[in-house]
Amino acid sequence: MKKRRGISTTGVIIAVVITVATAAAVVVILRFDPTGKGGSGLGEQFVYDSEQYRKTDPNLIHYKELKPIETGLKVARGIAVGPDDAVYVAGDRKIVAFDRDGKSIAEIALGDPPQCLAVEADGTIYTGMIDHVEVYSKGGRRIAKWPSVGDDAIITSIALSDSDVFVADSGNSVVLHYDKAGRLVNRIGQVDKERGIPGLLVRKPCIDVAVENGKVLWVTNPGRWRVESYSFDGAPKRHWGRQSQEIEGFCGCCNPTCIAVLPRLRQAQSSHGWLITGEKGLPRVKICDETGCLRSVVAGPEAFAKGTVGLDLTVDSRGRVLVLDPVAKAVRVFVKKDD
Amino acid sequence: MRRLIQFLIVLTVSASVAFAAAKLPTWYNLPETTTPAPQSDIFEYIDVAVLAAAMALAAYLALKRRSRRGLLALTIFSLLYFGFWRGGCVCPVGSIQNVTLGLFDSGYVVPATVIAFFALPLLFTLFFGRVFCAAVCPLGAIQDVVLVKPLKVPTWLAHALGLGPYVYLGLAVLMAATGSAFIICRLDPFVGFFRLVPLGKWGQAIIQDGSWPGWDLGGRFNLLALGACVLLVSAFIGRVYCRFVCPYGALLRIMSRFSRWRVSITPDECIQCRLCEDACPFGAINKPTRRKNVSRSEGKGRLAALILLLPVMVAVGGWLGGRVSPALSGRNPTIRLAQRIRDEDAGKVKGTTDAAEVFRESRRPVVELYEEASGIRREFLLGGRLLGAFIALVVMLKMIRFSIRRRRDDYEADRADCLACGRCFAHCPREQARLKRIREGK
Amino acid sequence: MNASGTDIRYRASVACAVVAGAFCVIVCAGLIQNYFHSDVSDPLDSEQFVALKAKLQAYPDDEQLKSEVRRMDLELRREYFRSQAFGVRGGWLLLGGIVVLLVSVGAAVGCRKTISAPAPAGDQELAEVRAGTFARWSVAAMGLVILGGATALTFITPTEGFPTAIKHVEKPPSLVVHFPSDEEIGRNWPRFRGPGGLGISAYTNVPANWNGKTGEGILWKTPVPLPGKNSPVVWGNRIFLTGATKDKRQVYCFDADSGELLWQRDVTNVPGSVAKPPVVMEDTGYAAPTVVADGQRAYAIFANGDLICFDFAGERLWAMNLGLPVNMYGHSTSLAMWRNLLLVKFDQGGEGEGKSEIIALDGLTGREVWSKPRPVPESWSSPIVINAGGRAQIITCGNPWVISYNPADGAELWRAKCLDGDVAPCPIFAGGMVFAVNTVAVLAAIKPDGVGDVTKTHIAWTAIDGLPDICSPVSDGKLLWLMETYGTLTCYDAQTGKTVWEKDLDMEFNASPVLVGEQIYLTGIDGVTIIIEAAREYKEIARTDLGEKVYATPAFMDGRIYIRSEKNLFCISDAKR
Amino acid sequence: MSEQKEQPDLTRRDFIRSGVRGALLAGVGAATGGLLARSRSGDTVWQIDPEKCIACGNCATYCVLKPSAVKCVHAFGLCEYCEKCFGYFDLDAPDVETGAENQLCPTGAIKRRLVREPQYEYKIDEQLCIGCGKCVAGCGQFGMGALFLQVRHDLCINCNECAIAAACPADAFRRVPADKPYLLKKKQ
Repeated sequence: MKKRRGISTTGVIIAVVITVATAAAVVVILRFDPTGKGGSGLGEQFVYDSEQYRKTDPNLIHYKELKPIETGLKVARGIAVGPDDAVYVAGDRKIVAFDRDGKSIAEIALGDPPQCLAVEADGTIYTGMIDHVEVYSKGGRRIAKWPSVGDDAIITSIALSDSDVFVADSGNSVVLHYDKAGRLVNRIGQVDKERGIPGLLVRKPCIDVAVENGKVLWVTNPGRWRVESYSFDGAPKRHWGRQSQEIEGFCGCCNPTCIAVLPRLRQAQSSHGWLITGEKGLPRVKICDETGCLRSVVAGPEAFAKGTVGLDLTVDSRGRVLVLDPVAKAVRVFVKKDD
Repeated sequence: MRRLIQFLIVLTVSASVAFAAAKLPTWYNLPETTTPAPQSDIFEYIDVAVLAAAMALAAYLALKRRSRRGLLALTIFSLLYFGFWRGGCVCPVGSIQNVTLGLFDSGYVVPATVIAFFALPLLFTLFFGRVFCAAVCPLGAIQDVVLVKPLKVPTWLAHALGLGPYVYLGLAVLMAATGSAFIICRLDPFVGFFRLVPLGKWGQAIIQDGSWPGWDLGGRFNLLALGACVLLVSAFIGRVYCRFVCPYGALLRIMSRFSRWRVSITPDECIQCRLCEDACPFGAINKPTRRKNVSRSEGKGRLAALILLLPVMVAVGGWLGGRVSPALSGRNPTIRLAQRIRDEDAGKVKGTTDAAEVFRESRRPVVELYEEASGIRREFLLGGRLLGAFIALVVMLKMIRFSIRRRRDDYEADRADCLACGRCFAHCPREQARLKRIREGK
Repeated sequence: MNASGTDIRYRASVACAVVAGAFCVIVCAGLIQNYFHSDVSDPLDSEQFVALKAKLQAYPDDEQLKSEVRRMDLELRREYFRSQAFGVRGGWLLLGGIVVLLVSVGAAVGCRKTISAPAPAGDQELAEVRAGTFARWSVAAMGLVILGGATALTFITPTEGFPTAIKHVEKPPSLVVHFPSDEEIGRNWPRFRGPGGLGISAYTNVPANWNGKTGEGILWKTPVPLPGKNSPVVWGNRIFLTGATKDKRQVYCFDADSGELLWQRDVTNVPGSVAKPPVVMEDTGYAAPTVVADGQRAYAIFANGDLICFDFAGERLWAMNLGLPVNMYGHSTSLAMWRNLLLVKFDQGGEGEGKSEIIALDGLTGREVWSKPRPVPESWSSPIVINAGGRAQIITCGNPWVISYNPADGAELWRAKCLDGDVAPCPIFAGGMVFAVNTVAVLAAIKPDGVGDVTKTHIAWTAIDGLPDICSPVSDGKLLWLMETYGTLTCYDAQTGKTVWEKDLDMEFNASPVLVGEQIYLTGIDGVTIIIEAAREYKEIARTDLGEKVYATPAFMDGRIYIRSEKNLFCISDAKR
Repeated sequence: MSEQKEQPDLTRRDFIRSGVRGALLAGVGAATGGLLARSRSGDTVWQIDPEKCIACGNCATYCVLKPSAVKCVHAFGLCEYCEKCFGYFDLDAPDVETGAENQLCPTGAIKRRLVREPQYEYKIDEQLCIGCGKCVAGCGQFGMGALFLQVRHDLCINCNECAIAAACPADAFRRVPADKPYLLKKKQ
């Protein structure tokens, strides 16, 4: 009680300690960020940064985008061009068709969710379900349902020639060659050391097939970052492509995921064997010539939503590149800038 | 925005598609992902049993045995067991939030052990006073063992700061009831310490597979810093967290006020020797009242005025609480997200946040988010009004209490404030006499 | 009291506490220094290292640079682990120090602890009063602080609300296969000629007198936008009709109580729909086939092969084109349903061309469930679905076969060769017997329990009097009536095939007769309806005139008759408006 | 101030007190009883839903423990054993070999081992992993998503409210039954 009058040193020290500690506690509490507003506070080294690859040199982009066609689908899987440049899109449990101006012209109800489709010149539609192919008349009536390819099958693409149907089975890493009646003729792309076929390698179901000039079959080999061509009897012809995040290569662990053959447009331009390829990871669509040399970028990663997986693309007779964007659920239309 | 989202999987291809994995050589055994099991929930039931036993023991030691030494030993045991072994979770203090959320959200299931942790100390307090605070609560224990030189906090200041627990309790209940946050857990100052020495981790590793996980220490710097500050203060101001912050303490105070039995300073009768006057480091000893010539009419007028003022202040508090509710609702993640989205869309803020980007990627309609947010805002409006009214009520009741002069003839431990720590026993000459009798009796 | 002993202990404790305290301070300082030195947990966040890596990007093949990066990486990591180990060791030392400090301070305080003598009590009463006042004021002040803080908070945080909009509720698709019960079907008029396609009304309380000109007995009258020969179909309070011209096809839904046109939908955007109009006769038109409804959806087919499905709300569910029918009058076979299956009898082409077929589609999705080719050329007769011989059967008429199918899988059950010509009247089923008829052929009574070709075994009798070419027969199981287009009504004994009576009504008929209890309603093209007794003798009960041309068979519901005239849809009811 | 006057006063107070005590007892009993009736004894623990996780890095720094109880785990069944693993190699790695200049993980916590050309096994050294999620982002963006973050329950002390959950921008944390404490990615 005596101490009350004089101020002892201990008292002062204790008062200071208490004040400092209280102030420090308040500061610490204010520095708390329980809601994570301030981010993780980790250094740059801990941040995965792929932004630099998500920008494309504008000089490489020779295409411009027109108004997209909204498909109205919840899940958009495959795209194909039919007679009169009509655009067919498979998704949900139906196929929707649009005329060349993007006007809806037809809707066909399907029993199963389709994965891909191809349309013949007479309007007959071949659509791949997970494990089997169904054929629909132009009017939308089912003409045929081919037997299941097998339990492991994941059909991801169909391509047609005059008398053949090529079905890409990503589940078994093989392209199945059928005739128009649904009889299996051949299996293309299986490992064959003698013929120098390394085999198709896929890590996600994304093998795509395309037919060039009714004679050559093009197949993506995403696990090896390349595209391969085969004659219809299964003999390997050519291949090109390499892994690279740069625009010249195929990015990620498994690309390209889709291809289409660029039709020969003008006499002057030799676009024989030119392919349009689409990738995931860094979603981008580009055109390479017969040697695999980049000729043009149709759309760079900035044109698509981040994480876009499952693009499909096709080209119509006017050379418009039609890209099915599964995130926007729309057909993105790209035309050459000078057109 | 320093760090944008780099990474969003759009499941378009893989959805509903079975896909075979890599074809590996046959000799290769696919490694299993190791998945160490969590602590068995048997431990939780053991914890409940230990809690009950510890409180029973504390009640015995404080009320019957009157042993400060025993209580201290129990305090250290509780600190080791509930603090360092269990990591300070779940404690009764935090369980307030679980129980609140359980009462307001029928979809939230409160585990039985948490309910037991919430209810047992309350029930014990209702019968034996705050024996839980005395020697069982690990938060109290850690402050108790570092209490070196208790200073007297002036009573008026202690009373003013005593509002803290009620405000904190109200806020915590509001946040928990609206499902916004468990703020008590977020601001718990001692978890850092409890987790610094990972007794539980060691024990678990040894029990489960006989391994020794190493001498590593855990705990975050900021948590440790907060804990260190609080401990430093509580070296001089006894149990600063318990008295001026702890929301569970507010509940226990209410219970303790009506407890069946309680700690008494003297074992038999008070001889008014005044030796215990300064014995309590927590300022919980009340002196006897002496009323002789104070005019009661003055006090009566004030009391009447305060009682009349009570409903007015409660209404004002409620109104103000409603006004504050939008600010409080900012702690709710949904509200925060909705505000962010709204401001981004209105161009009020630049860039985006991870949460906003995730929301946009989810393609959930914004209107739905806004509606949900508006709903939560309405809950907060109601909750804020109740909170404001509650705080006003507490303030007014406290003021009314100080205007009523109670008659007290002896030195007594305050019913609400007494933590049953038993420090005052030794100060009482009657107790000394009792001890002597016991010694001699033996 | 051992003062000196206590003193020594006290001093020792204090010394110990001071040493422990100093130790703690030093360790603490070291730890803090270490913490800020190692900075969070990022060993590679060294500027030098980052620069080195960036340089390597520029010269990816520089081996020396690579080894430099590796060396530095190793060094940084070693430093990081060293610092971590330091932190752990320091932590333990600090903990030990704190424990020693606490114990020694506790001991020191314990030594000095004396029960101090209480200070002299001053004016206790005054102190008490003052303490109460102080406490009151401090609590009040704290309350004010809270109040002020809260008020300040209201000013600094925005209270802006959230924009609102009307919530769009998407209805979940129903995946359960649902089809109406026989009882539900019986209460409605779901297809051409009512439940089962037999031309028998379930209700007998229908009006017998009306006048289209004066409006007497007419509850409402609503114009139908496009022409069509199809008959009204009624389910609950909805009436379905179709109308079509050469290049336009529509489906209508009317409200049965008010006659209001609830919705009308253009049939466009059908995949493969042929722009070229089909060849039709004026008798038939472009919308001859009658709609079928199943309580949730209505299905319509048109002369060009467009087949479409709407739900009752008018939402289009699916559509397809079956191909332009090769059919000289125009396609006019009405649709039928069995459970959830929509049955399309699609007879076309000439004899032996093999173009005809019968198709069953899943009503919900339009997916084909089965289809069977039919060995008949084009025909117009609509199929019926019956339960006979312990099984469900689809009965179809063609030239020359009457064929029965299993509706579940399309398997043929039996066939009988008895018809000829352009078959238009529908078959009926009465008294356990299937009756098929066509002009130029016969009226045949066929027992429906056979298998395979039953021509020789199951035809009970045939007759040739008064054979119709458009109107379908009607029978109560005992008697059977045939209505010939030019008004000759023939009554047969259904069991024996004997002609009971014959009556020339001197009117033209396209609509088929309908049996309503003990009476038969006969509606002629000129709009006159004759009501006769369904008895072994001809007896006319009433004759009433709509005043407009009628080609379609009326629909009979509870207390009401719905008649489609050339331009309008009438609801006839005794109940006055 | 006689004894007689005191006596009834005290008993009245005691009476009120025991009344209130009874009321409080009933209140606590009702609340806990109601909750107990609903509570199922099944224990729950915190876990990250890998489908929601965006690998933002908060797990590394918001855990009350240091190092964090969240670590990267590897679902080997999903892994394609790529030679160029995007969880192992830096995006702009100059080469496809194990040199420090190529590695993505800032703490060097991923170990690479040849299985058979061109297949490589990648294993997480959990002693080194701090749960920053950098490899998770790489594998998710370009690979199979076989690397993902999980709460390791030998480390986690199962806070009442997980501090990381409160700070998770993707709302990826949730309580799961303790007998199924992991949400591992599986072959779909």
